[in-house]
Amino acid sequence: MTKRMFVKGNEAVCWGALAAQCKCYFGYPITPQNDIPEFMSKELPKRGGVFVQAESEIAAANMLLGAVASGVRAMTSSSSPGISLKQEAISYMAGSELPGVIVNMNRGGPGLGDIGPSQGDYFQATKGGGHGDYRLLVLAPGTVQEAYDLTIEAFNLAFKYRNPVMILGDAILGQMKEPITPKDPVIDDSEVHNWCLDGAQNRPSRIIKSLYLEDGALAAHNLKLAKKYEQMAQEEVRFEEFLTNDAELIVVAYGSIGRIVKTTIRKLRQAGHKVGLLRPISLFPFPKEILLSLAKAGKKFLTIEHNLGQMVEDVQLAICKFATTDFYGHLPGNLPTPNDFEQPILNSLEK
Amino acid sequence: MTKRMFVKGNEAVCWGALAAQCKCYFGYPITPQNDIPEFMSKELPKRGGVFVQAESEIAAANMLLGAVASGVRAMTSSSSPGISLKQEAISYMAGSELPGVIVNMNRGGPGLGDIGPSQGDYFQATKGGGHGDYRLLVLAPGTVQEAYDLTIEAFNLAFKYRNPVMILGDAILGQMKEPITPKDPVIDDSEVHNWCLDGAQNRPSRIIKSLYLEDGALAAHNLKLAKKYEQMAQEEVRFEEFLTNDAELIVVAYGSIGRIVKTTIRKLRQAGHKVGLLRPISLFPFPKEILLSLAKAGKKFLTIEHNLGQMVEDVQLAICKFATTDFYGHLPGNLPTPNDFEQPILNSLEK
Amino acid sequence: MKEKIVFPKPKVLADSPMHYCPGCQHGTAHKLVAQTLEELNLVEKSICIGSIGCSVFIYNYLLVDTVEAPHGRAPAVATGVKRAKPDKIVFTYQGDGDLASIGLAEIVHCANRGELVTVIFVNNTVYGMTGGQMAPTTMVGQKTTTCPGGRCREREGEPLKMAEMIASLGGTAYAARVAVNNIKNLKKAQKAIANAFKVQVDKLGFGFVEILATCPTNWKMTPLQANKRIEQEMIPYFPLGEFKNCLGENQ
Amino acid sequence: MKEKIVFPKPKVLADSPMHYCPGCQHGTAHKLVAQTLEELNLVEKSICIGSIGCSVFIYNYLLVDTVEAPHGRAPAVATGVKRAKPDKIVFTYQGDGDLASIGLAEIVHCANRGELVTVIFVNNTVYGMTGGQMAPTTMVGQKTTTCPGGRCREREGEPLKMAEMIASLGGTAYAARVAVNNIKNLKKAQKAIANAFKVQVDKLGFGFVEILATCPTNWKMTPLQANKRIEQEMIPYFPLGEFKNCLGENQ
Amino acid sequence: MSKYVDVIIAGFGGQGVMLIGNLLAYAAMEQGLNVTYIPVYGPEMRGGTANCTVVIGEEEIGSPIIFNPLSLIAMNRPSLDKFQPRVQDNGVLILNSSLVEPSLAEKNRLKAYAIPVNELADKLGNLRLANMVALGAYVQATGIVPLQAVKNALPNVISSHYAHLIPDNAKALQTGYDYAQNQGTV
Amino acid sequence: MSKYVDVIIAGFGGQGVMLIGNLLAYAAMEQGLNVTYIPVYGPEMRGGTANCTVVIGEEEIGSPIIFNPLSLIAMNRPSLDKFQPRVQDNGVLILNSSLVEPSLAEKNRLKAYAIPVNELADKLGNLRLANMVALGAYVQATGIVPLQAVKNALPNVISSHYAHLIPDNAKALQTGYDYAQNQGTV
Amino acid sequence: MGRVEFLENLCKGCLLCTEVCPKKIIVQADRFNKQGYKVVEIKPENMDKCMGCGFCSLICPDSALVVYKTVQEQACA
Amino acid sequence: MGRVEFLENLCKGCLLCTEVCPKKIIVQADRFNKQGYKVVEIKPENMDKCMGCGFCSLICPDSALVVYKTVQEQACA
Ligand SMILES: Cc1ncc(C[n+]2csc(CCOP(=O)(O)OP(=O)(O)O)c2C)c(N)n1
Ligand SMILES: Cc1ncc(C[n+]2csc(CCOP(=O)(O)OP(=O)(O)O)c2C)c(N)n1
Ligand code: SF4
Ligand code: SF4
Ligand code: SF4
Ligand code: SF4
Ligand code: SF4
Ligand code: SF4
Ligand SMILES: [Mg+2]
Ligand SMILES: [Mg+2]
Repeated sequence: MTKRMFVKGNEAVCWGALAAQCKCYFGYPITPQNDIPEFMSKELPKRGGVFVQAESEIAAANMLLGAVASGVRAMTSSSSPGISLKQEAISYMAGSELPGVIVNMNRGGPGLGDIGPSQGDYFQATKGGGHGDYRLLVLAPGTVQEAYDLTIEAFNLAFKYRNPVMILGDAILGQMKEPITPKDPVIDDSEVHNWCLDGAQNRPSRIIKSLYLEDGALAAHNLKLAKKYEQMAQEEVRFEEFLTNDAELIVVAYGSIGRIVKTTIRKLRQAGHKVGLLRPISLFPFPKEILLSLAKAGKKFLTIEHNLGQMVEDVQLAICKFATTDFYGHLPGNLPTPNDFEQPILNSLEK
Repeated sequence: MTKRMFVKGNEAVCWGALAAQCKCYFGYPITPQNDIPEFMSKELPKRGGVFVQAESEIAAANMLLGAVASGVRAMTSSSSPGISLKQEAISYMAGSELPGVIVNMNRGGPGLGDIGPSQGDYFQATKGGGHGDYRLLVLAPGTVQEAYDLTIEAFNLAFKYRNPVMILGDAILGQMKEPITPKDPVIDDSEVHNWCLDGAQNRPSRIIKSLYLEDGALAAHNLKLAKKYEQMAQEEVRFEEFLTNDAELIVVAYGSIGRIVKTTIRKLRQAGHKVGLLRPISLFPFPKEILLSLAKAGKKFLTIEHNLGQMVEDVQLAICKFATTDFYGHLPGNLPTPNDFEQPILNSLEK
Repeated sequence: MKEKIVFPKPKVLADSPMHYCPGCQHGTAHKLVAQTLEELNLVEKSICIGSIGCSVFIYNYLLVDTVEAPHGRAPAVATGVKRAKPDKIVFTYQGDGDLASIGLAEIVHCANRGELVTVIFVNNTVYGMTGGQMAPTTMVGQKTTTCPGGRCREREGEPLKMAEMIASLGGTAYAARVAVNNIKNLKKAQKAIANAFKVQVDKLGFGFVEILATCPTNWKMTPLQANKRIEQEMIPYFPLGEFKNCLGENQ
Repeated sequence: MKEKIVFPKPKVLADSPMHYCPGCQHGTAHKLVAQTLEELNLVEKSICIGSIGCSVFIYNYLLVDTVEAPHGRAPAVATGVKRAKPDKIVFTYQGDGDLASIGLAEIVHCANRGELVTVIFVNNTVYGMTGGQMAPTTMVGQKTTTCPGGRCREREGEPLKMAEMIASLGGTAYAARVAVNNIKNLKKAQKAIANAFKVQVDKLGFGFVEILATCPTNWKMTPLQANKRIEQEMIPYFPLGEFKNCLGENQ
Repeated sequence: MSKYVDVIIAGFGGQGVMLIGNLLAYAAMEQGLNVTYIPVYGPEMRGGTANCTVVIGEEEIGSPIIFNPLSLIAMNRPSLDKFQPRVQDNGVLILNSSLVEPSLAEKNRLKAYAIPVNELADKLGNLRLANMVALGAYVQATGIVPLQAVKNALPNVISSHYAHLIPDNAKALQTGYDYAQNQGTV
Repeated sequence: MSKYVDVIIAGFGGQGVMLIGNLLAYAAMEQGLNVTYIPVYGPEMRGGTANCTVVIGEEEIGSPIIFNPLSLIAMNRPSLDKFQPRVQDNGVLILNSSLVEPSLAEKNRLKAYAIPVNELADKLGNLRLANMVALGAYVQATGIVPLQAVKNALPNVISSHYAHLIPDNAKALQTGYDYAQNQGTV
Repeated sequence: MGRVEFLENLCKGCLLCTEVCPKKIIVQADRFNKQGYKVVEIKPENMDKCMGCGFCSLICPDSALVVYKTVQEQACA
Repeated sequence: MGRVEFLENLCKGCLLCTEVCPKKIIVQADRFNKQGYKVVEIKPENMDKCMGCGFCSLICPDSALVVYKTVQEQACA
């Protein structure tokens, strides 16, 4: 067995990126993800890679756009206010079909908010904080190992779909340490030379763009993108089920909150309460079908988020005709512990 | 009767702003809303107001933040990519409870997209393209008169709630001309001196901020904001109903598409089809209750948007248990005409 | 007796007509860049970063690999490309709204870092594409659609002199301002553009050329009047010349 | 015989302890600004634009009306406030990451437009608040958490000299660089800050003071070592002095 | 049935189609009618063709964009090719016969007027008045507003800079009106 | 039941609570256990108190943040005040009796150890080893991992710069361990 | 000695070439090209005044003219 | 003649004042204040060396000292 490493979630993202053969990192400091640029500034150059501290989050996102346009695996990271600044570039990457990887270690908002954990950026990540009809593939790790694994996945998926992928963590995931088992993934980039920019040698020049002015061109382009999102929905749904089989109540929670709720559920199980957890891992595509089948099986639902109610809409949409989900929002600014969720779960169970 | 004026939607927004006593405009050129900064550069200074062409959309949004912090009515406008750039500042304004008015004349996306109409920014406008839990009050005019009226409203609501308000139009609304009847609204700004920054004379100094680090402070702040959104949901829902009473099928469509669908509906009515329109005017707060009551009355639903499906989620959430809405998405990049919607409506009717 | 073509059209320049207005010197600038790429034999290693402005369709005319940068961000995109592919020749092509207004932080930092990229900056004192609004380079007194009374020094400040500002930065290896309004200036422009690429080839630092250019449409002038304005109004305020040249040191 | 207080603490400065690290010269800068506001009798007309950095809590110490600007955007916010309320005295207080990195476009354009605002720029060559990352003003060779081997001229360029850049712009009426490391410099700093406000009061243009300041924590030095570094390393690269002063012309 | 008409006005960039669209709409507004005007920019950025749509009616107007209009003013051949097939049966067509062969008009299906607007404008001494000639003809053909209303509206759409040309424009409107009245449909 | 413990370690900023949290977690990991470590920054930005939570168990660990921990290492009075009431009944408390009055321990409810960690560290010649003394005592009190495992983990959490201090740290761990063993609970 | 070939479909009639020609032989024609621009020409009688300096070609933004210059063939190649 | 009053709770022990004092009478004390900083002091026997120049007060980032200077009262006010 490979030796386990004991690392922060932020560092796990970096190790995952290195394993996925990320060659360039562009970033700008912001708490609680500074370990990422700091790690990359030390480790990437050693491995022949490139670290650039950009002048801003906007510049970082656009450096990312440039690097991936040349076919190289690259990444940027930030936290909430910085991610807001990247929205234009993210929309451009989606429109230009560029495989950038973007990490958001969500902090409290709106505005400057605080530097603690929050899930207030769910909508921004999944519904497109930028303009136009596009979707990011959004992965929400709940453990440090998952932060590592999903970062590797993120790169592979970005290149598979030529679409930006977001890792959505939070201040808890970024700052906590857990052991991880490193991997040595096989990276297949054989397709890249078919589209990347590397000088028009012995071939016509290539254009990477998102402008479509000719009659019907933007419509066709939007349809093409929609097909990709459809394919993602078919192939990339990820979630964790925990004690759902005999559960009366399914708690739906993602990321750090998902894992914290797990502890609550274990405790409530010991007290004989039939409660289970559905933890979406891919937030887009959202695990609709499993939720639907749980709804059809007559379960009750409670969505728990570290915000005032965002994913709950996706849960409700998934189970629509068959069930209604309760909602419990842990407020940004307050650190969540398993105790916080006991009563809300019991309340929903009793209804 | 006041003399009618024949103006573009973009100009109507400006006239509305002037009527609402907007004193400052900050903007950056982008098609299809350039008439707004051009008009303001000519007309505001004449009236003792201020026009600044900012160095960027980001700067414009932050100038707006500054101007409204001093208690003055002010506005910025842009179109999709530029609105993406304003997201951080918008989140700050929401977090700092500042009454900025932001106009988005939606164009095709993602990325550079095109300069034609689109409703691709619905999610961004209504679910928060910026970070954190916040909401804009979003008003979607369907006519040039409404562009005028709702801009006046926008200023009043922004100051009523101390919350940013967005006017969400599109390239059609911005470019089309219609007659408008000007108004002379009464502006009540008597509350402003209680919170605005104007120099700490004979009072303690004031702070306008969105940072809340003390234990529980950000949570309390988020709750306070949530209560405001709740109040908006109670008091500010706006919509238009058209021939819904005896309709079998309710088409839900907003803005330009809403009015274009109206023509289709008139035509289908002539052919005896029982179809009506529910046009949300406030997109946030969303007219859930009227939709729910129509659903309870057993109507069928078809949501039509000029995008790949965004508002349809809010419609579905509103009618959940009682009905399912069909969706027809007119693709961004294609200009919509009433003909485009005939078949989709007939299809839904027949189901 | 034989005939040869004088200044043959570069092959990397497409044969199709360009969408620019009559007398618009974006066309001239394109041609000069094309000539340089061919002369220095860089065509097949070049990656162009297009920007948002009237030249947004540059990829239809200049047949090198091109990526479209968001408005103002071309220097950041160029940084990404060059760092990822250090053996390629990377250049941006930007207008004055793009480079000197929304993209000011990006251009200054790109130059200051000494990125090994070349920037072609077309200064036509106006936002061409969006219909003639004021630019940071609009001359004092010049009327545009957003300074209908003429740019006012008190309210809007003076036009930014980008070539000088860029020349003052440590990472810059070459910075010049040129015009393409007459044959003498055209020849100097050609040389300046070549130098701005050479500093990249020789890895000396950041290369920058500001090209004073006409926008007859938004200046509301005939192409000939516009061309005269370059000489009479622009050059006196925006002096031509090399403001920094590190090639000498190493040649 | 009577006693009087020498350099009494300005009343506009709160009595509560500040959150800054020992020897951090943000405190000194706050005090100088406070003194100036009182001397020029501006306290009750002032609106401060706070920025994001260690000084984010300035409103707890400097008891004037204050609005918090997003990171880097204080000059834009200041523009909004001043244009809306031209009779108020508006100033920003910004760090070097804030002003010279993410906010570069905003500061340059604000100065270039000649906005009647004053900017207090605290240059401590590092991102203090976020834990000591490289800033645009980090010295070549200086180690930070994102240039662990020391800032490298080739890869990261040279430190930006903001006072000089700002002085070169048409709208700037006053630009100076000062230090607060010894009594002589402190007195000059006091005067410079006053001048930067006076050009606003007299409506001459944009006022700018760059204050070289210590960040002992992230420099990993004692306050005394840090204070020495100002003299030994920083001032030689960042020369002190007035780079532009239009007060003379009008006085 | 209540008054209603919609029209697509299309031509080359410089032919002034936007101006007459505006003028017609303005005149209709002053008659107390509801009206919308929308310019339609094609993908072409500069030069190329231009068109606008005007909708006039007694009732509230839904769509300002019309796929199958009731009438068309085609100032050049590409405009005719593109829009004529979309005009509704029995619709009105004003054709610029100076540039387009009148035989191309679908005269069996449409009330088609062939108006040599360039020549008529040239005779008035200003080729740029061709658009007004066309609009005059259109007003005659549809009767949607009185010609005088259109003339009265001129000062509201012509910039003050060109105010001295208002009488000429009025004359051109009249010329088109008279020509259509005299010649009738093709 | 399977092995499980969680602990909040809290103290002043400079007392090295993060380091021993890390060390404990690392040692547990090397024993093949699951483990999480999370630093908790309060609203204070600089100075003030610091704490971290370590969770160790044979089974997969859910929450890394614990409201009612099974054990507490309280290095100063504010930490005791804040966290002692939250420790579960029969939980373990390691109290820094150099700074906190041992009588403040809820000894009826908790297995409380009063360890004068400052004095003990001082005797070892380095006040900064107080944290290690506390951890040694904790390891003795809970037996969650062998003391040797903790000593073995030292090189992984102490930066190479301070490698020469590893033996001292090991000695401090032992000192705390022995002290707890000898004195038992209060 | 020189000669100029006009690529009329590319010409936009900007007249910049007319100004730089040292011989002033390029003039506006009466023709419009299919894009609607009034093109330029050299009257046949003036063509032999052309020196083949290429100035017109250099300044033309639209590469609408090709200048040929007669070159002395070298005796031995 | 001068005299200095230390606001110990504000002092962070940075020692900047010790350096600028022309008399070098300010020294680190053995005490910690309640924030945990080792404060500075002027030993009582040295206080009368103070000239009341205020340099220490000028440089102190935390306004932790107040300098009093003895002033001659004017004959007629
Ligand atoms: C974020 C963003 N803001 C604004 C625009 C609109 N826009 C397109 S081009 C342009 C300015 C063009 O001016 P310039 O850079 O000077 O180029 P020119 O057209 O004059 O060559 C603007 C503001 C945009 N596309 N994206
Ligand atoms: C958009 C955005 N990006 C990044 C940050 C994180 N951040 C906070 S302060 C700061 C830099 C502080 O450095 P500086 O401006 O030099 O101030 P100092 O703390 O050194 O006084 C950064 C990057 C933020 N709050 N917002
Ligand atoms: S608008 Fe100006 S810059 Fe744009 S193509 Fe026309 S002349 Fe050139
Ligand atoms: S980190 Fe640096 S700048 Fe921030 S308070 Fe401490 S010393 Fe001052
Ligand atoms: S310069 Fe070129 S485009 Fe202009 S008139 Fe001459 S040939 Fe035509
Ligand atoms: S080549 Fe020279 S001489 Fe000949 S037409 Fe052109 S400019 Fe005139
Ligand atoms: S006032 Fe002057 S002499 Fe007295 S302690 Fe302070 S610095 Fe020393
Ligand atoms: S300068 Fe101020 S804070 Fe520093 S040691 Fe002296 S009195 Fe204390
Ligand atoms: Mg320009
Ligand atoms: Mg700093």
